[in-house]
Amino acid sequence: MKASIPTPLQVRGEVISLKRVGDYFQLSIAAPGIAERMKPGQFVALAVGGQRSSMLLRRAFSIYTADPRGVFGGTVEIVFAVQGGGTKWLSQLQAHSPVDVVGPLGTPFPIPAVPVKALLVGGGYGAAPLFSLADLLRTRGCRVEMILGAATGARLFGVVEGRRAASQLILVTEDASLGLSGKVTDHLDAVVERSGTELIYACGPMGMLKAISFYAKTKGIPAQCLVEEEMACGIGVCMTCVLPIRGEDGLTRMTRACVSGPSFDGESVLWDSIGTIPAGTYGSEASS
Amino acid sequence: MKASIPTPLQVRGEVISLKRVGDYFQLSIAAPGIAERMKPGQFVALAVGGQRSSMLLRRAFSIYTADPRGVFGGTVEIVFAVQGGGTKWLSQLQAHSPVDVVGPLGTPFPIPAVPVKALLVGGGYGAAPLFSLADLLRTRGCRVEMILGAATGARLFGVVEGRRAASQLILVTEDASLGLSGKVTDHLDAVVERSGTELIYACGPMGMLKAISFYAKTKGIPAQCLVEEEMACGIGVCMTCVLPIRGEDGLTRMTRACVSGPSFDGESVLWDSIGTIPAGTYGSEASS
Amino acid sequence: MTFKVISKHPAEEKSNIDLHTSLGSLSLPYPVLTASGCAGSGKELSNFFDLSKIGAVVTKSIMANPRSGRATPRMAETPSGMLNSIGLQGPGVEAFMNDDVPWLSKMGARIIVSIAGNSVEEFGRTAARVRRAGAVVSAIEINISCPNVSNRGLVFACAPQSASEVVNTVRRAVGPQFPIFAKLSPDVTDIVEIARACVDAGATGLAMINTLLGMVIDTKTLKPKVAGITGGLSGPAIRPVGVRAVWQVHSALPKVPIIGMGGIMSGEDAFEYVLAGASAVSVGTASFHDPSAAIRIQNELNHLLVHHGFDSLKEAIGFGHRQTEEKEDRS
Amino acid sequence: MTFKVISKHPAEEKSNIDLHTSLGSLSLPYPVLTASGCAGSGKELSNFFDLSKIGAVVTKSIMANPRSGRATPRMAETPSGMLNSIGLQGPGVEAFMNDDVPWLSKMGARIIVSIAGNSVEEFGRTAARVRRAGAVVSAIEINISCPNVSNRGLVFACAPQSASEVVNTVRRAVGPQFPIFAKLSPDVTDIVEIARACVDAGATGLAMINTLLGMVIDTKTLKPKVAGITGGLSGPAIRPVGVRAVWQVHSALPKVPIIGMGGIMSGEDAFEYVLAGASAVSVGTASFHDPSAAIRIQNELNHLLVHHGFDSLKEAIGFGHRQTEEKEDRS
Ligand SMILES: Cc1cc2nc3c(=O)[nH]c(=O)nc-3n(C[C@H](O)[C@H](O)[C@H](O)COP(=O)(O)OP(=O)(O)OC[C@H]3O[C@@H](n4cnc5c(N)ncnc54)[C@H](O)[C@@H]3O)c2cc1C
Ligand SMILES: Cc1cc2nc3c(=O)[nH]c(=O)nc-3n(C[C@H](O)[C@H](O)[C@H](O)COP(=O)(O)OP(=O)(O)OC[C@H]3O[C@@H](n4cnc5c(N)ncnc54)[C@H](O)[C@@H]3O)c2cc1C
Ligand SMILES: Cc1cc2nc3c(=O)[nH]c(=O)nc-3n(C[C@H](O)[C@H](O)[C@H](O)COP(=O)(O)O)c2cc1C
Ligand SMILES: Cc1cc2nc3c(=O)[nH]c(=O)nc-3n(C[C@H](O)[C@H](O)[C@H](O)COP(=O)(O)O)c2cc1C
Ligand code: FES
Ligand code: FES
Repeated sequence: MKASIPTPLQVRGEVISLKRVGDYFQLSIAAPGIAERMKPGQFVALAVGGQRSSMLLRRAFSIYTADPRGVFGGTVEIVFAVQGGGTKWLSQLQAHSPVDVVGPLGTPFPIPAVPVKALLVGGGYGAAPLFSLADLLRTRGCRVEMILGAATGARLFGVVEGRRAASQLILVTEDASLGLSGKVTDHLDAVVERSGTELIYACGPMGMLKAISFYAKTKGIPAQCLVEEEMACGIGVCMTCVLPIRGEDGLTRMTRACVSGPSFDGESVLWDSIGTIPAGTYGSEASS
Repeated sequence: MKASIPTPLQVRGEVISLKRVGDYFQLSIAAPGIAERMKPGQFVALAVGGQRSSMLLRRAFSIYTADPRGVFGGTVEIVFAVQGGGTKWLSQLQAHSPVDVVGPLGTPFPIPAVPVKALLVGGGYGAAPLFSLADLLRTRGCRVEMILGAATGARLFGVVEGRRAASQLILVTEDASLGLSGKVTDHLDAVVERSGTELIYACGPMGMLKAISFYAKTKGIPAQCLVEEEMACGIGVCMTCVLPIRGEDGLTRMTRACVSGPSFDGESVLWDSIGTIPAGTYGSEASS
Repeated sequence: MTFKVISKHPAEEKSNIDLHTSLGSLSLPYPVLTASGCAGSGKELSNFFDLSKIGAVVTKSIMANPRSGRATPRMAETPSGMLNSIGLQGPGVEAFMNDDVPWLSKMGARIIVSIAGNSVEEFGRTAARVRRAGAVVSAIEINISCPNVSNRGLVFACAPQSASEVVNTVRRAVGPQFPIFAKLSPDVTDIVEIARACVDAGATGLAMINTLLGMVIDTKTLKPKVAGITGGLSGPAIRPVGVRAVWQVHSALPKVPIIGMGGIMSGEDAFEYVLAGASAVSVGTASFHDPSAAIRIQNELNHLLVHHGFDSLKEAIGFGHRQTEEKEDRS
Repeated sequence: MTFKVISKHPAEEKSNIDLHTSLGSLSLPYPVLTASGCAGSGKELSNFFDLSKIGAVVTKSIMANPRSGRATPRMAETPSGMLNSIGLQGPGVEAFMNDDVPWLSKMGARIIVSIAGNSVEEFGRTAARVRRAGAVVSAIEINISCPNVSNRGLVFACAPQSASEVVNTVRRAVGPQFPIFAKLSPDVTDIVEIARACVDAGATGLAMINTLLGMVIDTKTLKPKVAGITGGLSGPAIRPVGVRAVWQVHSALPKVPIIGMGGIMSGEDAFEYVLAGASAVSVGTASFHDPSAAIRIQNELNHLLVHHGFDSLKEAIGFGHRQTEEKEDRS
């Protein structure tokens, strides 16, 4: 299932549009070269705050759509929630503002060699990377179902897009304002059982990813989880974005999410040990 | 000649307009309260760079016009040249952008108690504070002449305004593109002699102020010079903006330009000693 | 106290809590102070807010005699910070006590007088003069980041021995009860060692941090930007260094009251210092950007404390330590 | 050379000058290097520019054995800077020399290997292993900002004695000619003293500065933001401290070559370090913001040197000192 990794570019992009979508913002950027080489599951890293910004680090966002033939050249779209200073600045951009973009970054989602029944699970803005994935999977003959969940309807992203991209779309909100009530994981088993799911892709909060991974393991279904680790560089040079991943050789390594991820086979992630160096990790005191 | 000093305010202002004028920008800001209390010779200090700016210090600008009854409430206007990051940021503001303004700051120009023949000399954007001064002097019965000088015509500010505000306006450019050729100081004596000038006000580069002060001294004419010293706070608390000023008691003190100035009697300034602590300065090693 | 969670019901919040703080024998109704050298003598800031509504005004370090300070330029802006090289300009302790202190007192401000000296003896003399004013002065902050003229200009704050001598001399000059705070420099290998020396020598508590020694070269003139060549770096750029210093000293000397400072621009920043172990905080460079910073920050801190469910400021002091098993080392 | 004025005729400028630099026995065609730990093993940056077109790639500090590094979170953004607490994660010197070095060499990059150790002995062993690779490695940078396990975890860089022992041991391991650079920590009272100790112990030159020890407390969780509690502060926030350190050391030891770093984001910043006395500069955190920062900065530096009328980089090294009568002291 390995995909080849495109070489990233650094591009001075330009805002094409910024619009509110529920609780999120959808930002479209002309960034020639990036859309052309992007594969589903990759992200872009945006410089924030303008020229004399005190915010030094780029912000990472999953690529929502990539259109190599946009009116203004290759265009990428992201979806984001305002959290702190960086996303606040992004939410105040105007058409034609310059945005410095590095991408596409990260290892794309692995794509199965044969057609399978795939289930795509998105929590909140975590839905963003799943639509281009759905499209790709369908061109490979896969059957694609999708569950989108969030706390409220306003935080459910991509409902319209989901109907287009998936053969079946299940919506779940904690406040029951849209679709089923509860968390996505409350409804996972029913969907999997009914559909005969063979492969899961998930993107959303850590808690959700962990629950899905554990569930998938009990079912013997592989689950690809796209994680959000804090990233200082996004390109693999700083070692801030690591998490404990068990390799095929059985050895746990502190592995960079920005280059080896951001999506990992759920079973390889030591979910309970994130934020620690698990005993026996390659190079830990215990192991050496 | 002492004027009372208005209490400064801190105001969240809003850009009304920004336009290019020759090599400068003219920025109009709705800043309620500031226009109302401003007196000629005072300045405002603007925060620059937006919310997460790495530029910590305010930038000082002479008040060009102040209109307490603007359409959007009290309005102040400044004129600036782009120098570094702060002025660059200001030059990219758009109508309705917020700007944080502190002002009015500094001691206003002293105004003579009796009507005199006054000559106002401005170099480059240094002309900005002279027009409201001219207006005030005229209401006090003074005769006002004005010399505006700059390297080039594009750097000559306020030509139209000057014709309105002064009974006679002399223009001087180094490249002779507008008015007389040379520096303002080349033509100073002719004007003073012809007009019987009794008082000079000057604002512009240090070299010009120094030359005018020395000239005025030989003529026995008082010259009020508005200086630009680097200011970290603009409100009198940091002690960065000092220059050596000889007091009426004959003692030289390192004096804050932001509160005791920015305009000083040219004769009191130790022009040649700026950037040093002149021997005998109050509190210097030599004096203690 | 149990683990604090972010309150989910801000509507139900009390809007004010007990902000009172005690620094040894010094009791203050509010925890935010001005930083020495960043509030002049207080007068100018009083245009922007009521000085009696913050904890105290810490005045610019005063020496025995009038001082002209350094030549200009005295400042350079740096990324999220600034460099200053003022050189302790001031009118000398006599004029200061006669002119500035009575005015501040009339305004209802609590006054902490910062003193400096070129020699141990000068510190003692200046402290004694300040003390003579009686209760109008609430405390003395000892700026030991001054060069010791009699020891090759080495800064007092840079060695436990010299720091200790200054503090000890001041203690003897002001008597046993009067609150005195030694202000530490971060430019040392082991700040805990200096802190301990100051406390052992009689300091009521510590103020930290002073500026970091820094330098800017003007790439137009190809010369150092400030006339003093090097200068003191302040502002948010240095906040992580200040928080670390307070954390380390509070870890080592949990009973010693600390006035925390360095780059505090917001209530959140002040809260960081409180969590690290500061019983009060000083606001310096922020006042250049926002003249009413001190009172704004105090209000923001109040809200944050409420928001996190603290009943008083005191509960939050050093709370970060209680949340953490200590395993400090570095990369 | 006479006083340089800003050229008024940029059109007449030569566009390239001699950027070659010599650091003792190490000769480099270009003066900009990557900073250790900020370029990984070089591979990732080669997506963005040709590694052979900068002075050298300084690799992440490598230790004798594989290291997992610290738990996450490992970073916090700070005003104009960042805090990191990586804990020297790496594959160990053997794997590093077998996998990463040959690749870099194939790319035509000059390689400076940064080494670290928990003990003096580990430094020696690791240096010897690096040296065995022969000419493929141009120099060794010794990261002495590591805790010394056998001395209460005290950082080697913090005392002249321990710094000197490490440098001396590495010198013996690599032979008398091989270029070795001791990388200094700014977290010391007297950086000149440490610099001198390193040079006396056999360092070819010095690299400075490493990160400042800092800390951020998360005001949401009320706990330290990075798992290591404290971390290293880097980025433009610390540039004035780095420039000051280079200036002081170059003043005291004008013949000792210095690799300057700390907050270099632009050619102007690099120029500042050169004027302060650096013969080469390293670009660290800037690469996180702009992956091609190193080559961009080198080009910008070139233009600035031309603009100011310098005929070569070498002419500009330490030029700021020649412009200034020295009268250093502080406020
Ligand atoms: C691979 C990847 C994909 C992502 N995709 C999206 C997306 O599609 N939509 C979206 O809204 N967000 C996404 N995020 C999270 C996004 O990067 C953060 O919300 C953003 O960095 C917050 O920046 P801020 O300045 O607003 O917040 P601040 O809290 O001020 O940021 C301070 C620092 O912490 C980092 N940080 C804060 N929160 C996060 C986080 N959740 N994950 C990683 N770093 C963080 C920032 O990058 C910055 O360095 C993604 C993160 C990663 C790693
Ligand atoms: C009382 C007073 C009145 C002024 N009036 C005007 C005016 O009407 N129009 C105008 O264009 N300029 C005026 N100036 C100068 C103006 O403040 C500077 O041009 C501006 O601060 C430059 O900021 P920057 O970020 O673009 O430049 P930078 O060089 O990036 O600024 C860096 C730092 O240096 C300070 N600085 C740089 N140049 C000057 C300078 N010439 N004077 C004082 N501080 C400086 C800045 O405030 C800042 O703190 C005045 C200055 C003073 C003190
Ligand atoms: C312009 C200026 C002048 C200062 N003068 C003094 C002083 O006289 N005495 C003193 O102890 N500290 C002085 N300081 C240091 C501050 O009190 C404070 O310790 C430091 O600036 C860090 O806090 P900040 O980042 O909030 O400014 C001065 C700082 C600045 C910026
Ligand atoms: C994420 C990160 C990792 C670092 N790792 C190392 C290291 O392994 N060895 C070392 O000597 N310095 C290391 N440093 C310090 C840098 O090499 C450099 O000295 C410091 O960051 C200052 O430069 P800068 O401001 O350009 O980043 C690291 C810095 C960062 C930010
Ligand atoms: S974010 Fe820097 S290595 Fe992953
Ligand atoms: S600018 Fe701060 S005192 Fe004048």
